[in-house]
Amino acid sequence: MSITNLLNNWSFYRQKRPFRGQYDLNKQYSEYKWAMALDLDICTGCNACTTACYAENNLPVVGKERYQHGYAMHWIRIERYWDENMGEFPESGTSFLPMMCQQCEEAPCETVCPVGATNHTNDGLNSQNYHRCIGSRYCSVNCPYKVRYFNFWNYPSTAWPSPLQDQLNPDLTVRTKGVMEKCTFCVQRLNEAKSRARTEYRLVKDGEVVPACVQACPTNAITFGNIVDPKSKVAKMWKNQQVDLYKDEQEKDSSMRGYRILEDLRPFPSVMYMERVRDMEA
Amino acid sequence: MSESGINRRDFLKVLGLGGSSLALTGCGNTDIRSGDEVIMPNVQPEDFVVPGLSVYYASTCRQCGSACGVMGRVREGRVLKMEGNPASRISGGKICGLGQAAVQVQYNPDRLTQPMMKVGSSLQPISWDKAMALLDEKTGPKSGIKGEEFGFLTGAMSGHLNVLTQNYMESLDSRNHYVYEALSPAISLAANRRVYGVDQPRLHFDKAKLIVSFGADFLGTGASPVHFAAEYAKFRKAPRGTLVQIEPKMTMTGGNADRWIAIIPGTEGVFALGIANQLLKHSEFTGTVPADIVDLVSKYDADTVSRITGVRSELVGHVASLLWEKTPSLVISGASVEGHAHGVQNAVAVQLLNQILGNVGKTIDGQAQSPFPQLSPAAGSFSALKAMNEKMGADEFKAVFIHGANPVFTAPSFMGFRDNLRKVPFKVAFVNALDETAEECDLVLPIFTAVEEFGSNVAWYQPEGVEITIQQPLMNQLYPDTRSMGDIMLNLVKARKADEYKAWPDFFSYLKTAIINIKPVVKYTDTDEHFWYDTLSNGVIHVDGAPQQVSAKFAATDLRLPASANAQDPVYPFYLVPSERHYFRDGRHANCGWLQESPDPMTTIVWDSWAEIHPKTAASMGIKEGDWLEIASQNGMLKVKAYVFPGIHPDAISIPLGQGHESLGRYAKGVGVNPFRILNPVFEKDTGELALYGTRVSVRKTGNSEIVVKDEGPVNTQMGRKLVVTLPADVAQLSKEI
Amino acid sequence: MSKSHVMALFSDFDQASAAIRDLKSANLEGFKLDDVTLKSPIEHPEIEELLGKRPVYVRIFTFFGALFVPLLGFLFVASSQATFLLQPKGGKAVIPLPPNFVLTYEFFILGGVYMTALGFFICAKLPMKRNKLYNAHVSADQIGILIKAEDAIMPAIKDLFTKHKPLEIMWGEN
Amino acid sequence: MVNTYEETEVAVEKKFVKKEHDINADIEWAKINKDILRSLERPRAIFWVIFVASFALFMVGVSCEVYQYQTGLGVANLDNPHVWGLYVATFIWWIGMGHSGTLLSALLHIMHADWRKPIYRYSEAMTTFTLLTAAMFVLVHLGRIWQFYYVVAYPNERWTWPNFQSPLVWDATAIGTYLTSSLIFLYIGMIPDLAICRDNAIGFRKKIYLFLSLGWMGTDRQWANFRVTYLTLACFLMPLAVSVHSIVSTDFAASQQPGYHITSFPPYFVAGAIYSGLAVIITLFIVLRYTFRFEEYMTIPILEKLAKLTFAAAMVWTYLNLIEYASTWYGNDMYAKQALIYRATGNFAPFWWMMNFLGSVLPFALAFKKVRTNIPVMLVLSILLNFGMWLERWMIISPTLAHGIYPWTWDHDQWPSFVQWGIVAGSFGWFNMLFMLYCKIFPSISMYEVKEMLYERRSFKTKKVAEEVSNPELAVEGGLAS
Repeated sequence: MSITNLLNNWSFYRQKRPFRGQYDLNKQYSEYKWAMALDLDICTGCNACTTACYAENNLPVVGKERYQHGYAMHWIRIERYWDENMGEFPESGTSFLPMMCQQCEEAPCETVCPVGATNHTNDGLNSQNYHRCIGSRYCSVNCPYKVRYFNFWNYPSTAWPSPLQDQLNPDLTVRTKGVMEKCTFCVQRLNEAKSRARTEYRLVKDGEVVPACVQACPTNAITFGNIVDPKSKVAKMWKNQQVDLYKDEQEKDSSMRGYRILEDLRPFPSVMYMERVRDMEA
Repeated sequence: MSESGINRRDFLKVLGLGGSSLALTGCGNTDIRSGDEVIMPNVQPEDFVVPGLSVYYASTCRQCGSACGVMGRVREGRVLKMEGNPASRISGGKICGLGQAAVQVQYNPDRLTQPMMKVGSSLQPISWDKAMALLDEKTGPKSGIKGEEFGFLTGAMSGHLNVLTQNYMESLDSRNHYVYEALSPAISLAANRRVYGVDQPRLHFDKAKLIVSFGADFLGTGASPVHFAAEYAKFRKAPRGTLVQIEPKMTMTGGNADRWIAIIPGTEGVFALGIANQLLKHSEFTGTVPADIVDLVSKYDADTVSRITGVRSELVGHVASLLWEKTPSLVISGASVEGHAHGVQNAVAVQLLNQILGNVGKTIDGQAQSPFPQLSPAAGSFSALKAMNEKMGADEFKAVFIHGANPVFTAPSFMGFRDNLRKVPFKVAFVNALDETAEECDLVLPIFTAVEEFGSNVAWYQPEGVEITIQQPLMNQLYPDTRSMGDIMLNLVKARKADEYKAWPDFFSYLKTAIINIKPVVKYTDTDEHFWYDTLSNGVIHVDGAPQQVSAKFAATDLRLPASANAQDPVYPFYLVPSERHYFRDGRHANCGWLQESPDPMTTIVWDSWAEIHPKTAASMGIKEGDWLEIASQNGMLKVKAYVFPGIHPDAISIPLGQGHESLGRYAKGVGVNPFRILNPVFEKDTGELALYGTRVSVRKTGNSEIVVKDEGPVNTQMGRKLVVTLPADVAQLSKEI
Repeated sequence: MSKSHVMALFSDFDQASAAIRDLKSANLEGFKLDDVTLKSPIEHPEIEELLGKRPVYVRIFTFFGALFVPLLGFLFVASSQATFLLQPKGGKAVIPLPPNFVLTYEFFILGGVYMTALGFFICAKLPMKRNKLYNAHVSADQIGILIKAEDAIMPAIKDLFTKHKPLEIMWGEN
Repeated sequence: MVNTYEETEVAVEKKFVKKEHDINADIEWAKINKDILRSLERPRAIFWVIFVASFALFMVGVSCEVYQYQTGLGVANLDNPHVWGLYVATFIWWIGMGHSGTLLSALLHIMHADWRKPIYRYSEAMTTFTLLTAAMFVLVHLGRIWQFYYVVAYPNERWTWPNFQSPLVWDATAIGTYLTSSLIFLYIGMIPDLAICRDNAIGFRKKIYLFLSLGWMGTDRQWANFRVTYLTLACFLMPLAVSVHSIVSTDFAASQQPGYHITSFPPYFVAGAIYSGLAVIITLFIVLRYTFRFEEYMTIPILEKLAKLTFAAAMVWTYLNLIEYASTWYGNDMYAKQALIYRATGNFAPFWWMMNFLGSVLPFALAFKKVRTNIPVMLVLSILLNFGMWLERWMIISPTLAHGIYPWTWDHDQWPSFVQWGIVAGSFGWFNMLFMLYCKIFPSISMYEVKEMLYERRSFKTKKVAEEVSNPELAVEGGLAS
C-alpha cells in the first residue's frame, strides 16, 4: 500500500488488460492463455462432457424438484435449438450447443463482484474463489451466457448420500450453500500440469492436459490448449479460422467457420465455436 | 494418461499386489475381523497408495456391451473417475456418460451389501455361509437336481466368465443357459446373416461420403457408440460426408443429420425399395441384383412409396439421387426398422441398397475372425427369455439363477413373467442392487461391481482385428460382504468338477492362466509374468486378423414386405415408438443420479418419462406440453406427460425406455413409466424376437397437467441470436481447416 | 479584580436587544461586547448588528475535509488495488479511473460532512458543561442575556437590566 | 382614509400572508414545546397498535430469515439465472424512499422554504430508518450473510480488499456515506430540541437527553456555528442524495443485462426515489398528525404543498419512464426490445401495467384540490403511489432476469416464495417499529424551527404593518375597502 509502489508502477497499473504481449512466450508476464475450439459440426449432443464434468468437478445431483426450479448445477450444458423457420418437421436436424463458461478476456462478471471473488488469472482464466464469494450473485446477473451456477442449497449435506461421497474428487472442494460456481476449464488439472512442467523447466506440452469434457468427448469436438504457443493445435485452429482473441468483430473469409458467441457484447470469449455445417442439397 | 510419476517397477508391483490381495479377500481366506490381518492406518498406506497422487489403472467398461477400454483414476485406494483408455481401439481414449457413471454404480447408496434370503414375503439378510449352504443344498451335487430342471438367465456376456458359465452348465448337463437382452440386436444379426453370412459386418462410417441411416441411432445406442462417434467425426471432416436419417422419431443421430425424414414406423423397407427402384433405373446399376428382385422392386414407384410410408413422394427420388451422386455411401438400418413383424425383411431391403450401390467391400466388410471363439460374446435375444418363460410356466424348473438381466422389469406384461418366475421353487439373483427381479428371488447374492471385478471381455462389434479388453479391479471391494461373480462361478464349477479346476484357488488365478495362454497368439516374447502385467497395464490385447471378405446375396423372398404395414387402426391409431435413451438403454443403470440428471439430448428432459407428440397432432387433440396423457395399448396403459416435439411422425407417439422402476433404489424408483409393460405380443416372424416397434396405442388427454422438468427454457429457438450458426456445406471449406 | 456573571431573562427579543443597545451606549468601564452572550430558543442572526460578527471557523474544517479526504481516499483505493494483485479484471486496468472517481466523489462528500460536523463540535465547544446561569425558559420562549463583567460594574448592569423589565435576574459564579 | 392599527394588520395579513397561511403564527411558544413534548409522553392508542403490529410483522421476517439462513437461498425460490428477486427490488425501494427525507430537507433549507420546518425532522428520521432497512436487505440477499464484511475495505493480513470496480462497492460506500451523513445532519439539527427535552424531562430520560444535547444552551455563538454548519451540511447532502441513487442505478445500468443496461437509469432512479419518498412522507405525515395530535403544525396547506411536489415528481418520473421505453424501442437493441415486450406481455404483464397506471396515471388525482386536502384519500393515494413505485423496482429486477440475453436460460415461471414475501413484510415491521420508536423518544417536529417559522412570520407581518401605517397610500392600494 505504499505510495512509492503506486508511483513507480503507475503506467503498469494503468494498462488495460488484456494488453498485447500480456500472453507471450517471450515476455515474463504469462506464457499461458488457455483457450478452446469447439466444432459444432461434429458435436453430436451426447452429453458425455456433461457427465464427465459432474465426475471431475464434484457437481451435485440436485434431483427432479430442484432441477425444475432451475437449480441444475451443470457447468457445461448441451443446448438444443430448432431452426426458427422450421416446417412441419425439423428436416435439417437440430442444433446442439455445448455451453460452458467462456472464460472471457473482458469478463462482465469479473468487474462487478463486490469482493473480488472472481478475477482474471495470469493464464487467462476467469477464476472463481469460493472462499471469498459472499453470494451477491451479481456476476450471474451480468453474465450474458448465464453459465454461472449458484448454490442455493446446501448440497454437500444432501447430494452425496454415503458412500457416494467417496467418489468426490479431492483436488477440488465441494461447494457449500451461498457461493457461486462455474466451469473452471478444470483448473485443478491445469495447475497440476503447470507445476509439473515448472519442476521440469519446460512449458506444458500441447495435449498434456485437457479438461474432463475435452477428454471424454467421443468425437473430439473440443480442442483445448495454450493459445500462446503457436505450435499448439488450438492456436493453429484459431489462426486458421481467422479468429483473433482481441477483436470484437472478425474479418474472416465467409467460408471459415470460426466465431465466438455474443461477440457483439465485447466479452472476448476464450472459446471459439466452429459453425455447424449442413448439406443444404441433402 | 498414466504419467503418474511412479516408476514402472512399482507400477507392476502395484498391479500384482492389488490383484492378489483383492483375490485373497475375495475368497475369504483371511479377514481383518479374524485377526489374521491388521488394520493399517492410512498414514502408512499400502505401497501403491501415494497420498495426493492419482494412479490410472486400465480396465474395461461394463456399462453396456461395447466393451470400451477405460482407465480408472484411483486415489488413496478409491476409484474417482473413469476415462477412456487410449490403447483401446474401441474407445480410442474416449468415454460416454454411461461409462462415466460406472463409479456411481460402485458407490451407489442403494447397493446391496449382504446376501438376502426370502423369508415369508420379504427379503432378510443372512450370512454368506448360510447362503452358500442353501445354494449347495438346492443346486449342489447332492441336491440331485437335473440339468433340465435348472435354468440360468444371464445378460449378454463374453470372455472368461462366459466360458466358466458354459462349463458350469455343462457340468450340470443343462442346456438352459438363456442369454437375454431386452434391447438385443438379434433381428439385425439375423438379417446380416441372411445377407452377408456373418453376424455383424464392419461398417466404415469414415470412408463413406453419404450415410443413409434408416433409424440407426449409431451415435447414441448402436453397437459401439463411442467408436462410431469417433468414426462419425472423421466422416464429418473434409471431404465432409452427408448424413440422411429416415426414422419415425428423431434420435440423437437424427438430430445430427443433414436431412431428416419422418416415416411411418415399419415402412422403412418400402422406402428403401422405392429408392432401389429409382437407382435401378440408372444404367450403371443394372445387373447388381437378380432380375426377380428388379421385378419386385419395380412396383415401388414414388407415389406408391409415398402413400405407404407417409413421406413426400419427391423425397424418394431425392434420396436416390443423393445416393447416386455421392459414392461410396453406406446404408444402415437400426432398431426402428427391425422391431416389426417383418423386421428382417425391412433390414434386408435396406441392405439391398448397399448391394446396388456397390458399397459391399468398400464401406462394409467383415470383421476379423477371432482365434478365441469361446471368448466371443453370446448375443442376447428375446426368444431366450420367451423359451425360459414357457418352461417356467410349465413348472419345469426347480432352480433358476439370474445374473445381468432384469426380466421382471423388461419383460412385457403379456408374458406374465413375474407370475411364472414365482412358480420356480428356488430362484437366485446375483446383483449389485435389489432390482425388480431380485425382489422376486429367494436368494439374492451381492456381487462385485464391474470396477471391483477381474474379467475379460470381447465386444461383438470389433473395429479392427479382435480386441480382448481386460477388466481389472480399480479398487478393493467396498463392502466386505460382497463377492466376485467369477469366484462364485468357479466355486460352483469346482463343486462338480473339483479336479479339473483345482489348480486355481480363485477366479483371478484362473483368469491369469487363461490370459497367459493367449501369449503365443500375440507373439509376445517376454516371460509370462511380464505378459500378464503388460496386459493389465495396457488393458487390452489386440489380436490382429485380416477382415473376412463378405459378399451379399439377396433372395426375393426376403424382400416381400407386407402391404399393410401402415394399416389404419381406429381404436389404436398411433404407433408406439419405445425409444432407447442413450444413457438408459434397458434401464439397468437408472439408479445413477448422473444419468437421471443428464438431459435427454433431444428433449432435454431429466428425471422422468414423457410422450413425444408431433405439434400438429398435439394441436388437433388440444394437447400442450405437460398434459398428462393416457397411452393405452391392448396390454396396458401408461400415464405420462406430453412433450410436444417436432421430430416425430404425426402418427407416432414415442416414450423412452429405461424408466419406471418399482425398485432398484432411490434415484430410479417411481421415476417415469415403463413402456415395456404395454408392448403387444407382436413377434418378428423369422426370428421370433419381440417386435419392439409393433405396438399400436391410443392417446387420451386426462385434463391434468404438470410442468415437464427439462433443461430447455420456455423457447426452443435461438430467438434471432447468433448462437449456433449454420454454414451451407458448399460454402464451407473444410479442407482448408486444420 | 474578580469577574462575575449576571443573566437577565426577557420575554422577547425586542426587549433583550433594547437592553443590549442600552448596555452598549452606557459605556461602562471594562465592558466588552465579547463578554455578552445571548441565549435564545431560536436563532437570532440580527443580534450580530449589536454584538458584532461572531467569528465562525467551521468552514475551514469543511475546506480541509473536502480537499484532503478525497485525495486520501483516492490514494487508499488506488494503492489497495495495486497491492491486491490477485484481482486483475479482464478489460480493465488494475487501477481504473472511472470507478475510482466515483469513490473519490463519495469520499469528497464524506470528508466534507464529517469534517463540518467535527468543526461544529469544536467551534461551538460541544459537548460543554452547561453553566449555572442557565434557565430552562431559554429553550422555551425567553431570551437570556448573560454578561461577564468585573464586580465593579455589576450593579450598573443590573440596574440597566431592571430598567427593561426583565422577568428574572440571576447572578453568581458561572 | 385613516385606519386603526388592527384594521391595517388584518389587511396586511390578507394581502401578504394569505398564501403563507399554513400555520397559525400566533401560537404561544411555550405551547409548542408542550404540544410536541407531549408526543414523547402520551400518544393516541393507535401508536401502540401500530407498534405491536409492526413488531409482529418484524418477527415474521426474522423467522423467515432464520429459515433461509439455515437452509440456503433456495427457500426464497430464487434460481439460476433468476438470481435476484424481491430482496433487491425492495432494497432499491427503501433506498429510494430514503431520498426524499434528507434531500427535501436540505433542498428546502437552502431555498428558504420555511414550510419544511414542521415536517423535515421526521422525514430525516425516515431517511435514516429506510436506509437501515435497505441495508438489511443487502444482508438478507447475500448467499453467505455471515461474510458480508468482505465488502468493507478493512486492512487485513491477507491484503485482500473489496473490488472497487464493482457498483455494489460503490453502493456500499455511497450508502454508508449517506447513512452516516444523514444521521449527522439529523442529529445536529436535533441538538436544540434535545436541549428542550433535557430542560423538560425528568428521571432517566433526562440523563439521556442531557447526554445527547451535549450541553447546548442556545448561546449566540452556538447558534452562529449551528447556522453555518447546518447550511454547509445541507449543501453536501443534496448532491450526495442525488449521487447515492445514481450509484444504486449503476448496479443495473453498468451491467449487461438487457432492461438494466440503460443510460437514463441514474436520473430515472433519482426521480423515482424522490417520488416514492414524497409519497411516504405524505403517508407518515398523516399517520403522525393523527397519532401524536400534530394537527396544528402539520396542517392541510403543508400537505397540499407536499402533494403538489409529489405530482411534479410523478410527472418527472413518468417522463423518464417513457424515455426509457422509447429509447429501448428505438434503440433497436434486440435483447432489450424483447425484454421490454416480455415485460408488457409476459407473465409479469399485469404488474407492469399496474405499475404504469399507479405511477403515471393515478398521480393526476393530485391535480384536484379536493383530493389534496382530503386526508383519508391522501393516505390511500400515497400508499398506492408507493406501491406503484415498489412494483416499478420489481418490474425492473424480475422480468428482465427472466428474459435476458440468452434464450436457453429464460425462466418465466419464477415466483417469490413465502420466505421472500415474509422478509419483505418483515422489513415494513422493522421500519415502522424503529420509526415509531424514534417518534416516541425524540421530538418528531422540530420545535425550535417551528418557533423560527412563527417568529419570521410575525416579524414579517409587523414590518409590513409598520410600512402600511407609515405609508397611507399603500394602505389605500392595499384595498382596505375591500
